[in-house]
Amino acid sequence: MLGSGILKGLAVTAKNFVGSYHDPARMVTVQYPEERSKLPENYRSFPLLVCEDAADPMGTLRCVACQICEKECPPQCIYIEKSKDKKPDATGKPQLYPTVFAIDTSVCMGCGICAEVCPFDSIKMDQVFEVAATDRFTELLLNREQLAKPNSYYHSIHPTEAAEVDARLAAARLAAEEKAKAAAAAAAAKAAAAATAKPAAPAQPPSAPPTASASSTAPAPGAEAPKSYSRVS
Amino acid sequence: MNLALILISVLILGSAAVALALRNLIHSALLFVGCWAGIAAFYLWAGAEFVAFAQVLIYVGAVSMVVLFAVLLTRQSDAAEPMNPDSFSRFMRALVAGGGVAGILVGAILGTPMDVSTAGPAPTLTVKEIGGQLMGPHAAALLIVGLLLTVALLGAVVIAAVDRPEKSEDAS
Amino acid sequence: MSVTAEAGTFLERAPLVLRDAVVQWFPAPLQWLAHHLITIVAILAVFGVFFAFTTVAERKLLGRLQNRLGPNRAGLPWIKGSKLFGLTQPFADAVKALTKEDIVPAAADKLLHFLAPVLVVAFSLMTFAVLPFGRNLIPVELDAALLYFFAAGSATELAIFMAGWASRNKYSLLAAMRALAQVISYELPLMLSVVPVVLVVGSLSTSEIALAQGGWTFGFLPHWHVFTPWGFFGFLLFLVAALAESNRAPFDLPEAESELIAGHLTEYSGFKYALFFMAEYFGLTALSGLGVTLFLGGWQAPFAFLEFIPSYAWFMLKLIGMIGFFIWARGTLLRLRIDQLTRLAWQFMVPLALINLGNAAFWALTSGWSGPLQFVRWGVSIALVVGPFILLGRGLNGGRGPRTYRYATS
Amino acid sequence: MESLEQIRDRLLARFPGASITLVTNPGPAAEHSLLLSAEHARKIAMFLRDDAALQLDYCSNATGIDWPDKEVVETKKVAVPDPAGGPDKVVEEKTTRLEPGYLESVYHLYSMALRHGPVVIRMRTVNRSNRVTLPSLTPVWRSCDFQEREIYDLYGIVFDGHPDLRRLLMWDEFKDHPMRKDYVEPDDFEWEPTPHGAVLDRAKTHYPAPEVKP
Amino acid sequence: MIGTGSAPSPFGQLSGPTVRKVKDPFHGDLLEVSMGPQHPSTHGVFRMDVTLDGEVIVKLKPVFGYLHRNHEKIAENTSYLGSMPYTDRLDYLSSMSTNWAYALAVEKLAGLTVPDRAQYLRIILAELTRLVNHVCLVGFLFNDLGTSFTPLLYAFREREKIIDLFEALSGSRMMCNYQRFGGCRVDPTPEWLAAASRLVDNFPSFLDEYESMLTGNEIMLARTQGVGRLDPKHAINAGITGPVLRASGVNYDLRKVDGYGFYPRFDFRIPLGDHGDTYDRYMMRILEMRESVKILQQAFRELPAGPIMDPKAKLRGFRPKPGEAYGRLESPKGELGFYLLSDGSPNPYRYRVRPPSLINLTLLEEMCLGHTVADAVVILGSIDIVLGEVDR
Repeated sequence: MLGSGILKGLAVTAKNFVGSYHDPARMVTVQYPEERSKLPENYRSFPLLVCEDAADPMGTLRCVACQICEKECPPQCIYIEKSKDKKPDATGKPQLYPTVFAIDTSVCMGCGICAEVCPFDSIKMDQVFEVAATDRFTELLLNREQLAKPNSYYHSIHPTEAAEVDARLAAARLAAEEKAKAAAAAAAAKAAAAATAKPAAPAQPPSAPPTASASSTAPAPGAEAPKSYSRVS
Repeated sequence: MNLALILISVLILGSAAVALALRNLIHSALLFVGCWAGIAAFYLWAGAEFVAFAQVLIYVGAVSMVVLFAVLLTRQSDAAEPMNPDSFSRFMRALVAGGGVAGILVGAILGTPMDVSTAGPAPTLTVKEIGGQLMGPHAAALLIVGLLLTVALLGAVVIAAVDRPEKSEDAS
Repeated sequence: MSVTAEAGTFLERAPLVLRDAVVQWFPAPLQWLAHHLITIVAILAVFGVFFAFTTVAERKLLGRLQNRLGPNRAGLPWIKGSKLFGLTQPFADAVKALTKEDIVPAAADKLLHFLAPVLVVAFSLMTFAVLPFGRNLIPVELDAALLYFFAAGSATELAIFMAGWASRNKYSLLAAMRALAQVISYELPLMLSVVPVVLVVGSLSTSEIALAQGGWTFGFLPHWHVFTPWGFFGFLLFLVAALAESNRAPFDLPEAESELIAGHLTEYSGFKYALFFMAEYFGLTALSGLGVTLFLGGWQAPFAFLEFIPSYAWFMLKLIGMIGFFIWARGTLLRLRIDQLTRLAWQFMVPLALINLGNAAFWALTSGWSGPLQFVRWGVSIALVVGPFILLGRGLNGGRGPRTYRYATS
Repeated sequence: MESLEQIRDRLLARFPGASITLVTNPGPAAEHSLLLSAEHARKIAMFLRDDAALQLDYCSNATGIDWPDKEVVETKKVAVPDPAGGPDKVVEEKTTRLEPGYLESVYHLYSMALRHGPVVIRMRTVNRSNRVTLPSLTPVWRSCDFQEREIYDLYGIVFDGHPDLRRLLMWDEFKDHPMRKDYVEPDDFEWEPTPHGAVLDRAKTHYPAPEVKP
Repeated sequence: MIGTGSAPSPFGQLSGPTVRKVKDPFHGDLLEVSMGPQHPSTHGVFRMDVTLDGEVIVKLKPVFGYLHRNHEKIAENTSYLGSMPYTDRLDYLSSMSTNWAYALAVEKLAGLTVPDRAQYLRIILAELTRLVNHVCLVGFLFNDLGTSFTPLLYAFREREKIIDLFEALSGSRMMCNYQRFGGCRVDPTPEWLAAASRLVDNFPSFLDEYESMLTGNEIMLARTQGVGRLDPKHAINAGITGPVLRASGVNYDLRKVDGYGFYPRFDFRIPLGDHGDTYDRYMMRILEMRESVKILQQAFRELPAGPIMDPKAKLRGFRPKPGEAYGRLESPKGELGFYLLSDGSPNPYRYRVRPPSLINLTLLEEMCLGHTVADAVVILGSIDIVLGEVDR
């Protein structure tokens, strides 16, 4: 009968009109500034540099300026300048650190590839999205200080991932210490053997710098297994 | 002759005269519409509400549309310069024709006995009585006019309907 | 002159008593002028505010239809952060419209470009003169009130044409032609759907039509025309024609945003655009008012025991109900193409309106029947309505319907 | 579907004048292709479409590829007779040979009727100048219309017989063909804050860059 | 209800595609109108130069290139992995299936294998993308037909739920960058799988409500049936693929023809239309959504455990052996293909995208001839183009 389709249409809109008052599925508006919907844990917006403790961010930066993320970034928006001297990193091994680490957030598209390929878990994806700025050139070019965020903040936004990264780093540190102890014990044994072999020659104990093989933190690029995949299944 | 009548007649005649003088067709068409509205005001002044509203409905509502569409759809050549009478004889013939029509009209107006004296207020007819009159004694006139308009309508449709090949549109 | 105040509850007589009190202040010769001026001011004030809140109601109702909240942020300017559920939104829109720059295209026909919005609002407002808002609250008591209403209504076409032509813009011209084709096509069904009411009541005066719908059978069945078969069907035809006449919902072709940007309003901005917008709503309110008067019993109360509520309140309630339906239709229905729209008018609405006229004539002639004949009367009347509707509907539908689909075998 | 060799033999039998060679694809996908000479290309395409056994009625993809001139360095071991009569020394001789480049258009043909897989045909131009032409296959498969216009726009191969050969993506007044390997970008860049790389240096030559506080 | 579109009307001839050649004085000259690129209903920056005779379209020339970023030149200067986030920007309404198409082509080029769980995840995400895409299309189609956003907002309400799932899994709503060569990047949590299957289970009830509101609507029937008719033979020759082709009755769906991924393990049906007009194209999307729901339900039931990434696959320094490959899959818009040619270096030598949206527009002019401006908008809407993919 002519008009029956139109009446069914009116009935559906009426159902939605009535539904919008009592049925939450039919009222989807979130009043943004006052109410905020919860961001999922995997959400990513712009990168952040993880530093161990908030007090001295530049001192405890995990990044070792290996420039892998700079090469892999599709729009090439990361700019790193290496330091001349070295300082011990989380596992005690002397490493370089970046004097300049700039990300141009007007070019960065938040794809997360830098976080994925970083072997040192030093660059992760942040969840901040209110990043409007007034000046296009300076304020969108974030430098090292603006990017650095403490590990605690990282735990607050990506809890499971942060916990898993910390576990891996702790394991790496333990392995490093044991190897260092084993190396020290071996060196001591060798020294003792040398001492007994020629007691007269003054056994000049090697300055026992932590041997280079202490930690395999800088594996040859590309050879290591992609560890960021076996996330919590 | 009270003030309102003078005002209304000035409106009607003024807008008609200006309409003829203007070169922009659309402006003159709209001025004609003003003239018809003036005539409706005249009926209102005379107390004939029904005729006044009918006048507005038919002339200002519909006939003005027909005039404007005619102006729009016919091709206006932009260079519509005024037609200067090229030969003297043509001017004379135009003068004679115009004078003849004017003479007949004036003769007819003067010939009819018009009782100018203000004999009592005009009888105010209610719409029901007008209806009764139309359906009663003047029924024949009404039907003839109705027939005439229908014929005119059908004629217009036939002219406007451009013959196009009847294509069977499979509606399924 | 309208009737002076007489019996009825205090609320009922309040507006008339007030008006007569004010008129007394003026010297005798000026009294009739004061009388009409007050009426005009009253209409402008009431329906000005009514227009403002119709725009908000439309946006909020559409919002709710679409599972979202309508505007709810506009509060009072001086109180920081006050949110009055968006009630002051229309005044914010008005200020915005006033302060927006009014751009007139260089090639436009300045005079017509300015005159169009003025005329369209003037003619829409003139139609309010004959609507009976209350028991004797009618601005002008005219004998040929309905004819006046349609005369003023049809003059708005002129203004639409002027707007389209004066903007000197390809889109505007195309849209002006469409708008005129639509308004002219629906002038006829609108009037034909009104004629049965005039035939049954026997008068063109709107106040008499409203009076004729008084009284209740068995105390609760009001004598509104909409409860008679020809009246109900006439009301449906009137609704569809009113939708088309005011360029709304399924017939909003002139401003079809998906094809011709804003139709004949493309070249208007600022206050002139707001005027067109206001005129559209005035036209809509006037047509709804007429529909309420003709079919929904004007200011008559639905039940005898509800008589104590003043008559103008009933008129307003029914008016809001009809406008609510218009907004509901706008939120649901798709738009028609221009040729389908004119075909609907000429091949479907006009013949059905004529048949409905015959049906009303049959109804008026057989008003004397009583007892079993009453059922025969209703039966024939309903058959006269439903039969042609189905036949013409099937013809218009061209055998179209939802299809069933096959699935690939391999 | 027959193997590519059978198709080639049938084509050679049917079009004796045409030169059709098989181009092998070394990768694991093993999608080998037929290289057609330009003169007979359209007739062969028409045959591929209308042949009962093949019915390749659907040309899925038309791609342009640019092969620039290649410096081919050949090392040949040449025995040089030792003037002192000793055993002749073997010395490598590097001869650099300039292999002329060409532009290539590749078509992937499928059959919707018989639902069988890609037959890949390729056509190569004579050289890489701006007025190189190839026969257009749009009259055979209408799906090549926009894709050939894009190849003309980005590579510069002029397809003769194409109904409406205009630039598809770049604006009409654009002079160069951007997808060629030797395309040089116009350096009318507004200053971009990208902190490193050639873009920044080239931009700096144009505009004095506002100073960036590190 | 409203008419067959062929009866005479006061404003010029509005019958089917019989275009008047003769120049008779009664009709004025033709009107050149350029619709777009800033036009509210052209789905992005797409321009159509339309020549009108009164209301009827006599000539229609599409113009492209307003959103051209030369995606293929960028891909030639970036590593294989670097191009993956850019493939999200091609058809930004269905990024997951575009990612899969690119990964499929690279796996074919380098001969990689994909573990079972990743194959199932890919099918789940591709079918969820098909739901998102078709719901968007149907919403926009009704917007072109003139409803004031109501069906569009109902459609977007459902789309939001699915897109929130993508955000919870891949990190971004539309730019997912989720697939890798040899598997997927993130393994979904059990809660995610539960939420997804719950959503898929009550999707059909949304479709029923949507269809009851609109499929039988008389104005919808009048505006779309018999409008923009597409002949099957012309469609095949013009390379038109996807729902537009199946609406004309050609049974060609890559999920059945190529049988890529684990699609042969699922039983689902391919709907076919008979008239090839706008109404059939609309119904194709609705019926395909119902089939996708069936596939999703089966996939959620049979999702195996196990690794989501081929252990041998290398993330950086990926250098496929020289050679070429053409991988294609059934994206919601049609056949989306990637033609890759490798010369052994980490960057592809030639990277070509076969855009279904662009090639589906080949016959836009033939479909619009003889119809009115309002119909042209609806026909364009029913073809479902996304300018990111058209202009690349």
